[in-house]
Amino acid sequence: MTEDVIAARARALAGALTEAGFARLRVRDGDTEIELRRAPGAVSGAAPSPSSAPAAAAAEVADRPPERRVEVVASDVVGIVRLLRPAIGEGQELDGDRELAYVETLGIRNPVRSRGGGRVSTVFVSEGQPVEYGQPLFAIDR
Amino acid sequence: MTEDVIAARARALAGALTEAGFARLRVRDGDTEIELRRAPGAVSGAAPSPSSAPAAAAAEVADRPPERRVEVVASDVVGIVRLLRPAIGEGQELDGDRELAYVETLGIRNPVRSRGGGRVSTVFVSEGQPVEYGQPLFAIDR
Amino acid sequence: MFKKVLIANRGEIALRINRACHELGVATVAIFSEADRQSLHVRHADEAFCVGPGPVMRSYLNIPNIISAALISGCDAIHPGYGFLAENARFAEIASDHGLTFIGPTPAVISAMGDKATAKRLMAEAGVPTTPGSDIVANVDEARTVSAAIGYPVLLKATAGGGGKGMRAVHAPEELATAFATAQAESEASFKDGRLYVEKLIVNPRHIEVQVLADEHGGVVHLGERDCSLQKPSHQKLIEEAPAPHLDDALRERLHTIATTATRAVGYTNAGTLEFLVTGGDLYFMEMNTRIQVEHPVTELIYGVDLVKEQIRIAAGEALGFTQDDLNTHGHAIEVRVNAEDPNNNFAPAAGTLTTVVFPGGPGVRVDTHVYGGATVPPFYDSMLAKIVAVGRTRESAIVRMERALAETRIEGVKTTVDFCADVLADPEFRAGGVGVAWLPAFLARRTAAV
Amino acid sequence: MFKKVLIANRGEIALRINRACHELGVATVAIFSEADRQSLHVRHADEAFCVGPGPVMRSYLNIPNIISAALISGCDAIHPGYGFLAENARFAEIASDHGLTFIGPTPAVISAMGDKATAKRLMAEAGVPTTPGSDIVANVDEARTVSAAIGYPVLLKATAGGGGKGMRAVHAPEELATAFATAQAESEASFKDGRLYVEKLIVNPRHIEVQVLADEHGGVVHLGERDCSLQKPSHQKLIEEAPAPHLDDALRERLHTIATTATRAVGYTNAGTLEFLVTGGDLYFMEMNTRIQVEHPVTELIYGVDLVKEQIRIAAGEALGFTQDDLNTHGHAIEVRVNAEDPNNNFAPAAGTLTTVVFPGGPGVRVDTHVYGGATVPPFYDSMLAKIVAVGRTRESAIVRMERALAETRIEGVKTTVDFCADVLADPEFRAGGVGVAWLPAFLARRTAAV
Repeated sequence: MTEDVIAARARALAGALTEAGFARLRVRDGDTEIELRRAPGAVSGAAPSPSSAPAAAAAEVADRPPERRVEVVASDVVGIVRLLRPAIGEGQELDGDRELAYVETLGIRNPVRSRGGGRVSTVFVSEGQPVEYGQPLFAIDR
Repeated sequence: MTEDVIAARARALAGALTEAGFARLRVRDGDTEIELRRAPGAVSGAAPSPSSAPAAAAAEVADRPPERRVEVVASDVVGIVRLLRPAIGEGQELDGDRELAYVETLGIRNPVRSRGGGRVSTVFVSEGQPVEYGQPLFAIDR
Repeated sequence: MFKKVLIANRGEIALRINRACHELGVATVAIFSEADRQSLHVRHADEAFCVGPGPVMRSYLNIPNIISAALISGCDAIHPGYGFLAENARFAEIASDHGLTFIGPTPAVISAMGDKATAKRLMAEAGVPTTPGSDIVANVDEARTVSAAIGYPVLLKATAGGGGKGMRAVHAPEELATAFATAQAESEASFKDGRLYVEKLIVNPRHIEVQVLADEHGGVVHLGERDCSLQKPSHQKLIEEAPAPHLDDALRERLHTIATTATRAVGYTNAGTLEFLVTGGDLYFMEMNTRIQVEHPVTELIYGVDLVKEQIRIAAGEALGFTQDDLNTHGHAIEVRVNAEDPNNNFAPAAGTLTTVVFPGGPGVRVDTHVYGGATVPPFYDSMLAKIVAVGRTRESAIVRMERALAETRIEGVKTTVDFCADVLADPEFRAGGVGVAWLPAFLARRTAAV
Repeated sequence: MFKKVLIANRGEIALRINRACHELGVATVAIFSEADRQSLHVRHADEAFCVGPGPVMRSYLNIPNIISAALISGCDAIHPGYGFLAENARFAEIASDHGLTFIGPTPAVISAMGDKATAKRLMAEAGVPTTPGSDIVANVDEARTVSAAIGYPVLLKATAGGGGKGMRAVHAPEELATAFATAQAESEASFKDGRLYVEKLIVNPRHIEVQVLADEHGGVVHLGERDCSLQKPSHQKLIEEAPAPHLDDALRERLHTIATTATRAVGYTNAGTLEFLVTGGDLYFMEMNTRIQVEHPVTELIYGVDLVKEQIRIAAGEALGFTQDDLNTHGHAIEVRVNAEDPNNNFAPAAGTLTTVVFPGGPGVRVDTHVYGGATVPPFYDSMLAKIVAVGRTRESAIVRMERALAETRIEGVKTTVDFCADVLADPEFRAGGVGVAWLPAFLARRTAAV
């Protein structure tokens, strides 16, 4: 699967996951298995306001073979993407949880974090790009 | 299959047959096979008026096992059933093509014929009953 | 009022009549062919009779079975809708012979108006302007003499005609013989009546028709005019509106007056429509349709009158509950016919299963339809799936409302006229208003060339 | 006029606003939760932003994400619809702070009318009759003194209240302490505001409300009244009509005059509704809703005015295009709310997939809906699937038309209020007209007992 397909499928599955009210969803399709887990904090209506909600919703996608785990970091706000300077690029190795970018909403900078180490396999967005809730920002090979 | 079921299925299939514009339709369902053939004269719009149309539409239904052929004779007009005196009854043996009843439409008596011999297994209608086009009148075991 | 009415039709008009009956507290009996068993018009009626297989000759035109269904079910009246048996005087007569009220004018009037040459003569006698032309011409020589006198171009028309069949335009004397033979043969084949007459060909007129209601006590009113100039190359109407845009007030009033005068003159009763060709300041009577028209809702929306209920009330012997002075209009209405047709392929009709059906809603939008998601479109009948009608305070607001209504419409499974009609609505010439009958074929040609 | 409007809502009202915008030539931006990705309101808008997951706190009430979507997409205005943020003064203020026009009254007016005790005081000052009662009572002792003065039965009401929450009827002094504690706790939990006031309990009044429009140039008109007395035991409206049947002419005129006077007095702008309790010849102001109401179509159908377009025009600074004298009504309109609820089980809401959806059509019927065959009903939101509205020349003809419209309606996959509402329409007491708010719960109890 290409990264585009991963992103598209992850988003579609995330929608289905939310609608169904489940925390985990696994789909096998030929050689490929995609597994999505709801980010631990992103539970129904528990957070009083989105800015205090936990870090971005996560969509984990596993392709096999080969044994590879791709995690998609998505935006949990509507806003404008602000990349770091220098920007995190594709291929970049992350040695643990770190900031990848901000999404700016009404002047507030909402940090986007990697929540773990790995290699940035795809950057879905560019500087200044508007993003909606749930829009994939980065894919990370764990 | 009971006669009721035969009649209901025959009518449903007759509708499908007409809609599809085919002359023959065979449906297998478990042990039972139902075959319908359009009556030879009952072709699309060929007859200028229904009273000059050929004899009633026929639906042949075959149940196996046991080897049994049931043919349903249906009305091809809208009218009132007039049974013969004495009326053809269930169990009656027919030694060839003969009149079974009339359907009266605007004062005209449209004969209903058996189109062959056999044993009358079911009489679906009673004297004076209103019937619509395609309504089963008799079932005949050939 | 009637106790029970048999609806001798199918599709949206059968539903329309069913609605009117139920709102009047009248029970209904539907008829259906085997191909229409699952149709909404069957489901909504109080009773329903299968009258034959799919082909119309054996079902919806099967007079004995239809009359028999009415008698068996204890009906006291029959509403014919439009098409099928609606303008069949013999059917009206047979119904009457069996004690059933035919909801429409008398057989004599249906018959007179159904014969185009007779209708034209009667109208001319009543002082209605008619297209210069002849009575029935016996042969091609007579046609040649008459055509020379009228002046080319002329139209050869079948007296039994309708829907453009048995009609040929002749632009010069040398075309006449061939055209005569073709029109005669076509008319003979279509109507079993090869008689023709000659008429002056009016180039690119507007098709404007006037709705009338006449009760059996001498009450006659008109409900204004409809502009039906947007017709496919086959002369079938596609988009209609009321009132007619850019019509000179004096001409509009003349149309209305002529319509009511003519209605009285021919002893007309029930709902009827007089069709005129209008060009410049001139108007010519074309024909009178002795039934409810497909496009009647545009009139209903601006007059606030339920024409089908009025038909039933009139047939039940009631006097009109209003006079001409009581009637007034609000705004402008437009109708789009959603047909299962491919506009990119000569409007070839399409049959199949409708996988998705979403109709528009909200303010000022009316939908008349018999289809739904999962419904099948049988191959035997008219291809119209729905009429979408929009009303607004002005013509522009009605058009804009129609545009958003078409944008909301989603029909999948067969090709439809929805997108094509949206393109028509967006065209500046249509938007300006008042185009003639040649406009839509020209627009179609331009659009096809652009694709 | 605005260039682009963000519609901060979902469901049928989001579609309703989308229609008004498109008919005004204004582009639209929809917002949606992840549970509404397939909704028609998303499909019909020019742009759409996902603003959060299904639960409303994180999506349709997510002010930063909604305002951000409006700014990113270049909107110049926000229409809040009803519910959600429609009466949130803070949201209106934040929109304004970001240069977005909030389509509604000013934050100050929203805030004043949102606080029930303040609204009542302001109205009383403007000479509007209000229910005998108190300002905010500090504690149960004060409530006891006030109640004794007013005379039992009384109502304890939350000043921040709405939808019956934080409200308790008290029939005798000994019930007061418990009721006070419960109402206070409920109000605190629901609105984070436990302040209560006391009001005379009017037994079985009619709920009659008056629609007003006010522009920013001093133009104020009313568009008559609606009778919303048919309410579920939860006080939610189920069937509404306009005009109110059997209302004394003098009382009707008094309602209208009071409504416009009060509208001017509080400096109201945009569309608003003043709700009154009416009993015998008396009327009492209840509250003012500073937004479009669910039941606005019944008014639109008899006045021929598009209220949502008027809201947008007013917010864009336009003066009303008509005066009170230009407005007049035609006929009678009735609305039925089709909810995904089980009337045989306390109207318990139902979620699921709609396997079959067929809505009624034809003359005099309007359908506002966001659902279609195959659509899912998410569990997070209001259970209303559609509003069916019927208009007729008289109340009886509107009811008959609604009966046939409901008979045409087929919704499968979830339980709905369709059949229950048909039973209500058939009831002789409803048919006679003018029932009070206690009627429907009593009808429900009778019906349940009969089953």
